[in-house]
Amino acid sequence: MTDVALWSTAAVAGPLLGAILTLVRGRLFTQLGLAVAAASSLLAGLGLTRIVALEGPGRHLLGGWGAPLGIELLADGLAVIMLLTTAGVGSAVSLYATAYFGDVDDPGMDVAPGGRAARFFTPVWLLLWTSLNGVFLSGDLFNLYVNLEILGLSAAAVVTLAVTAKATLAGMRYLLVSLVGSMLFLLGVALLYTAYGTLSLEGLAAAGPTGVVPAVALGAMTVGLAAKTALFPLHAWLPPAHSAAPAPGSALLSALVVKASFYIIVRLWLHVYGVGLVGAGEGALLFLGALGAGAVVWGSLLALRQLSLKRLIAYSTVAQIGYLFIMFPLLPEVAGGVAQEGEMGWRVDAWGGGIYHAVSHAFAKAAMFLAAGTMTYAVADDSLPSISGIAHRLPMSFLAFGLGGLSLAGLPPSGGFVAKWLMLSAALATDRWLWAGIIALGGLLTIAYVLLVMRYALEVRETPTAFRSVPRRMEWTAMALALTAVALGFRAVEILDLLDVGGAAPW
Amino acid sequence: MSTLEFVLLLTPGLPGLLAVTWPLRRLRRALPRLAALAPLPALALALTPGAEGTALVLPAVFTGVHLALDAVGRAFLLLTAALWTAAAWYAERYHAQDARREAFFGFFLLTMAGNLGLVVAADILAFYLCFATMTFAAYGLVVHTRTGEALRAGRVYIVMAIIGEMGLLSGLFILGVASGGVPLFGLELEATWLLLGGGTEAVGGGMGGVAVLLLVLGFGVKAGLTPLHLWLPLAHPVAPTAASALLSGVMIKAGVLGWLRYLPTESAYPLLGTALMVIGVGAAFYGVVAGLAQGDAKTVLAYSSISQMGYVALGVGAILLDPGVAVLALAGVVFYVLHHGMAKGALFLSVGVAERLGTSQPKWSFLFIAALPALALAGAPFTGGARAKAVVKAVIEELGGTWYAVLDPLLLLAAAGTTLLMARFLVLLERRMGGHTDEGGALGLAVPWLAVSAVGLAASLWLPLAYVPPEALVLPPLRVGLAEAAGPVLLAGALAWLVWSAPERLGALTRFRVPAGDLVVLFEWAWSRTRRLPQEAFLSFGEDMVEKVRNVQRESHEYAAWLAERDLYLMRGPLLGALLLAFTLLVGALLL
Amino acid sequence: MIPILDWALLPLLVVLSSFVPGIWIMFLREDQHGLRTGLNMAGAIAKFVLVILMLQGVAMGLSYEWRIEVLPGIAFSLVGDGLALLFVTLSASLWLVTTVYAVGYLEGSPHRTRFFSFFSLCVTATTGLAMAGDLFTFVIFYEALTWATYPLIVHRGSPEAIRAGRLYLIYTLTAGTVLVVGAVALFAEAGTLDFVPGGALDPEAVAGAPVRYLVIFFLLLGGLAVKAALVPLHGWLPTAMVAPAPVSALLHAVAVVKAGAFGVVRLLHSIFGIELATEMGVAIVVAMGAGFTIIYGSVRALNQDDLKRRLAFSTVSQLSYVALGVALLLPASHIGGLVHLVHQGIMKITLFFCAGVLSEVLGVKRVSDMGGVGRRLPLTMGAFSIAALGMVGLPPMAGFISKWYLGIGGLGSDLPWVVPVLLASSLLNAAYFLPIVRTAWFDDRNSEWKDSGRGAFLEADWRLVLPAVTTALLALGCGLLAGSEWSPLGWTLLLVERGHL
Amino acid sequence: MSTDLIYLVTGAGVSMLGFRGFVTRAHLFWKILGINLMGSGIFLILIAAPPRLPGGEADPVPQAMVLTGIVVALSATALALGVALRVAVRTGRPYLEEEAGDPVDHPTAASEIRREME
Repeated sequence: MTDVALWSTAAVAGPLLGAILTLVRGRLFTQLGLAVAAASSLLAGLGLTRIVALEGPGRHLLGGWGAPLGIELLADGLAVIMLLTTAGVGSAVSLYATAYFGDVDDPGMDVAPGGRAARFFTPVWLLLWTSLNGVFLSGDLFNLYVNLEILGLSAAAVVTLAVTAKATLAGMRYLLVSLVGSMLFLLGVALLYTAYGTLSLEGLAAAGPTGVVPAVALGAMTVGLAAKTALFPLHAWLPPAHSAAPAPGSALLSALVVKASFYIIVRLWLHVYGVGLVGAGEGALLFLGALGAGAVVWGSLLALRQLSLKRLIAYSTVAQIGYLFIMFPLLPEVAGGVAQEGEMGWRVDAWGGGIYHAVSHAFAKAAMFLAAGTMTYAVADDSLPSISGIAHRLPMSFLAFGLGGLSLAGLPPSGGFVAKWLMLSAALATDRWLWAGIIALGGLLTIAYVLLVMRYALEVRETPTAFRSVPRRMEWTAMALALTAVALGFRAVEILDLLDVGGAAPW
Repeated sequence: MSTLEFVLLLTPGLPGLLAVTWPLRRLRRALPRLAALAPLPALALALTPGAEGTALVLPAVFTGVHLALDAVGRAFLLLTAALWTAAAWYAERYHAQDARREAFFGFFLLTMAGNLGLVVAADILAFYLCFATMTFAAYGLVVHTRTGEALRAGRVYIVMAIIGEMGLLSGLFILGVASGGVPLFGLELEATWLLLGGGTEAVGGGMGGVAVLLLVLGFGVKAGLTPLHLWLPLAHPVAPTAASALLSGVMIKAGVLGWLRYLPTESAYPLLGTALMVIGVGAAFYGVVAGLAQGDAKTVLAYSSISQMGYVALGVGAILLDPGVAVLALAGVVFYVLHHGMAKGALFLSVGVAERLGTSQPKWSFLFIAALPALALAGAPFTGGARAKAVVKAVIEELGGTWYAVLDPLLLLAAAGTTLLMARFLVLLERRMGGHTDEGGALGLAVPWLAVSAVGLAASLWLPLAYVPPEALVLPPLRVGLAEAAGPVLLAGALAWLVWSAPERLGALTRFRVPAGDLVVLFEWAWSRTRRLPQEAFLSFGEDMVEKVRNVQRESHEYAAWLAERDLYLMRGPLLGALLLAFTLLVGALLL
Repeated sequence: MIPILDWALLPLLVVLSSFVPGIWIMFLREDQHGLRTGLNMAGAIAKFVLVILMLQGVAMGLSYEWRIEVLPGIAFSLVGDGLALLFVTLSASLWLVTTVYAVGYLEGSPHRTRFFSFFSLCVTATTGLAMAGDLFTFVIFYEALTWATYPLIVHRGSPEAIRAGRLYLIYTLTAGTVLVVGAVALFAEAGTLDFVPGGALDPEAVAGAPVRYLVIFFLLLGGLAVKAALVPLHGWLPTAMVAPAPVSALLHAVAVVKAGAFGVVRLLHSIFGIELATEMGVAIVVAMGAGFTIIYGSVRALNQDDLKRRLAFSTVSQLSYVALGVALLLPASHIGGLVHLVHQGIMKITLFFCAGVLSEVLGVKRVSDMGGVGRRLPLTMGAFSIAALGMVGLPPMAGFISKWYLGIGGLGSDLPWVVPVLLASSLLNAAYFLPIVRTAWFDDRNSEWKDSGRGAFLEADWRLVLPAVTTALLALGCGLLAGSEWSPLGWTLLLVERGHL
Repeated sequence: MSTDLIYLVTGAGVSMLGFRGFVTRAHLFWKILGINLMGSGIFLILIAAPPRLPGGEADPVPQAMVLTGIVVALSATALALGVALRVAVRTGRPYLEEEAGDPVDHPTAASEIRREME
């Protein structure tokens, strides 16, 4: 068994094993399951990173079965970065969850209102983790579909863990959108297979898809995935779903789940289709960018209007997803025209910036959701006025939220800043001043809603709200995530180098 | 460092050092007694034969301070140190019962440091430094009594002082640019003036003219040059007597020293020179007229100072007009300054003595002694005044032609005016006398007053020694002035008799009053009307941006409200479905 | 020299010397006063010592640089060169003093842990910004400074403070965004962000795309002008004075506005280069903006009765001396501008210290209530007077030195309006500072004092009075001993001599 | 060829039918059913459309995929029905709220903010 095989298998099997372990009742197994999943993911991520960095992209055929029937796992720079991000965020959220859900051994848990969430969060989450790793490592479209579907189901399950009517409705809506998205994706897969007879990403890329059928296929897949990513204006399901889920769930959904479908879009557009098709149709790139810009403005303005902390953060996710899509129009080398054939490649700063944003947003948003969860846990209320003055009681959570917001708004020093810098650089180097303006404006809007929360948190009210003491672990994990988001701002070269492995150029 | 150099350093150093010990309570209590010792190094330096040429450079201090003593400086130092010593002594007695004496002596010493420092400062920035120190520290002396009048005088004083400083500074900027920013003194200064293209060009012909104008005005404020004299008649009377004596006796002379030291002596500025001379003559008369219309002894003295500084301006104007007369005019101005400084100092001090004169003390002998410096000022024969005026006359003669023809009779008339003014002073002084029960008060003040009076009176003897004029100067012998000097006094007597003898016709003249500070009253009125104007014109430029930002914020919330409604529609199945379908086709189409 | 210690790390250590205490303090409990103060002081002293070490090294001709690559072609670099040290020395020494003051000022008030933590971070950002070796690093610290100061401004938590804080953020963050866009555009266009003495840009490249560079220049300038409080972007500054006195002191003298002004210096001097900027015609725009600001700030200060507000407008005015100085072509004006960067800091911090003492000890906050305070607080008002006279530009105070060089530079640069502007400003400065001095010393007491009593051996808590006195003496010393090698002027002259300017 | 076409057209038709059901029907059961129909339609396309292997044999890959897809669809449907039931239990009606009646406005910060700004 090669190293690639070992680590890529571990990345998928580890969380799955963990999920199975947690089905056994008891705190021991819950924690054991989480530990197995976290350890295997982290190790797999690191191991694969090492291999990718040293030897280039790695492949593994599961069980030795080749295409077209076998399951092909593929690890390149982009994949391992997403894998590592998932491992990092996932581990922190897992730690947080063990504190957040309290003692699962408590016999009263099953009948308590939050008991079901506490009981089932871990297995659902680990299943989610399995599918996330599966998505990132999948080398063929059908595997992607299967993993995507598992992802969608478990993510919807996470939302419905909360027992309120609101949460159930939100979960239902999310599930439906997710399923329709999957169907659209599947339609695209079917169309592609009819056209090329292969589902392997590399195989398709080598075939260089052009023509009507692949175009419609890509359209269907993209729109389906965009609905799952909650790209404006298909985002309406996200704010209720993400805010209704229990805090660790919200963090996972906002930080990772939406990134998985985004990851597939990136794969398809940049790697599978590549310049051959996409480069020719800059209109499509512009269209995605326009939706992204719309998301930035729409999401941010709505975030400003929220009176509920978690809804605010959820709308912020809508806005930040917009940023991810602004990456697309910045990709071509030359503005306003099609480049010469042959020398065409994607602007490395554009797509590097996009991915960097995805990564730092994952850490930052997870930190914010966890910190927000801590605050609402302490005051048992989710409304902004109820957290007034919380900065003085939970300084570390407040700080974690602030640092997360810092990165989100693209203020230095933070990963968000580097991402924004890269994207701005791509925009300005090709004279796309309009996009630069939107990127800058989005940052300001982000600041505005982060500040809204800060203001409430700092405000000193005469009548203090009831306050429940908070386990330290919840504060620390959020802080760790926030600090990671900030630390990403100091050393981007390695990550960009890694991203370059199997890079932006078509395979 | 030689002894002389050390003494040179101590000249401004000792009073300065004493002044900055002010925060230490114990030393502060001793300051009044120590004050009279502070000018002693300066006095010693001025009296040491052959002290000229002593020089010291302190590169680390300020912009690199150069201290040096030259002939003119020595003459000024003599006057300055002597008057400060006497005034310090006088003030210690005068303020013996004063609750604010510690504050007074703090400012006193700081002013002293500045004044002595500027005399020995060799470069223009060091001069400016000391000049400013003196000016601003003297504010404390002017407002010492804290009465409303004193504060008003202080305000006028400081406003004028700052305007003067600004003029001076801009003049210095011009010099600084020409010299490359280095401190200027001696030959370099002269070279800079040449560089500025003075030559024979008129004002506006080159920066040189502007610089000269600015320096003339800048120092002119301090020197009480009409019409920049506004502060003088207000500040001199309200200050405590010792301070008045210093203000009139030496501090206004600092402006004159500035003129002498830093105006060009080798390039002619005829227009400016002429203007300065005309202003000087005008001031000589104006001071008399406005002074006669005053009701307070000290104010009369202040106007007298304005009038006397007119003569000095005349001399300085002559230098600018024609560098050929520079040497003679320099001597004339120096003599005039020394003589006037001592005499005016004595007169001011006598006011303080008069106020504290006990009921049983000899009034008339006091008045007699007080009248002597007044006579000297009027230029009575055998006094320093006569001799100083003789030199001024020599300067005019040297200029010759029309100047002589016009100025000679005018100066005679002005001298008569001065005599009248002094008479007026003595009358007012007499009114102030007596009524004080504490017999010792005046006695304590008498010694320094008498000393200054004596030195002032003897000026005709020591003047030639204080400033060794170059060979070019032939000092008129004492007796030559006799006839000419007697003339004005007689003329004044005649005028006075005329007024007194016909009260029904000319009596109105004696009741004519000019408010102290004359034009200031106008400016104060104008200021009270306009002070808010610039504010309104300027009001909050860019500060309403704050409000605009708020508005944008408010509006964005309204947009958001609109959006929020639309956001809910996006959840609806049909719309979602339509979007999904439309986007799929659109993306597909766009890709082709 | 110690072999283990890499001297190139010195700039990093200077930054860390306040960063580490700042972070550490954040995690202290509110009642750990001793440790908190100890950490603060240790950091302040360590920074001071390190800066002095570096100062000596640079004086000997060394230069320090520490860099890591963040993005391809873009590094995070800290440089200890002459220009940086001018600013870093200022902030390090004033931080030391301000820390003492802040400890005294905030005694017994809540949330001190948060306060001192961000206090340290604020200085960290300032020193980092001062030593930034390129625009990227500068931008990072520039924005970090915004965040580090925000909690300080809203420290009191009153609605007024929160409003001021929000306004501050709206202004500075918008500016920051503009600056970032400008920086990215510069990188995209020129391919370099390094600060190079005399200008990093290639004049030919600029001539090739003049409009583009013009846009870049104004983007960068716009980003910097807000913090530098150039009219009409100064609106936040007078509002931000609701912050506690030590914060105002730091804000006005060391950190925020200084950062903006220093940025303008870097922009004109280390990015475009003054010759190029003059050629492009942008330097004159900066100079005119600065000139207008100088007058405007002074005029607005005239009618402010609130002491701190008056001081705030004074800052608006005074700070533009720096921008004016560096925008002119002559070395003399550069000397004036740079030296004013230091001088203004020292003088203004003194004024704010004193304003703090007045409000803390006597409860006096308005100029019209200041009658006779000089007799109750002679040392404080003495310090105030020295600083105020210095602001007016009277010799031998530090302010005169700046004005002297600025005036010469202005006159020599064929911009004769500079001198009237300076003079008018001096006049106006006198008009709003001297009445304060007068009323404090010469008027009778005219308001109720909530006198909190004398300190153990000074007129008030020594931690409040001594810092003010110290900085006042510094302000005096910087002018009186300007000719010395170690004065700000001496240092600036050294920079000129070395061709750094 | 014609069989394929029939499959293709039928598949597309069934898909569209399902999509229409999903979009227009408010009842959750219909929506879930619609999605199921969509899936079935796509499976039909997948079975029918792919290129033939050399020798005219049917490609086994689509069949494998369809089998897997059915499994996935089954579990998805199961979960969806479970959640739908829960919705019906919790809200009393098997609809999503926005389609059940007037949209519910969520509390917003607007009023709060406006109050503060004045």
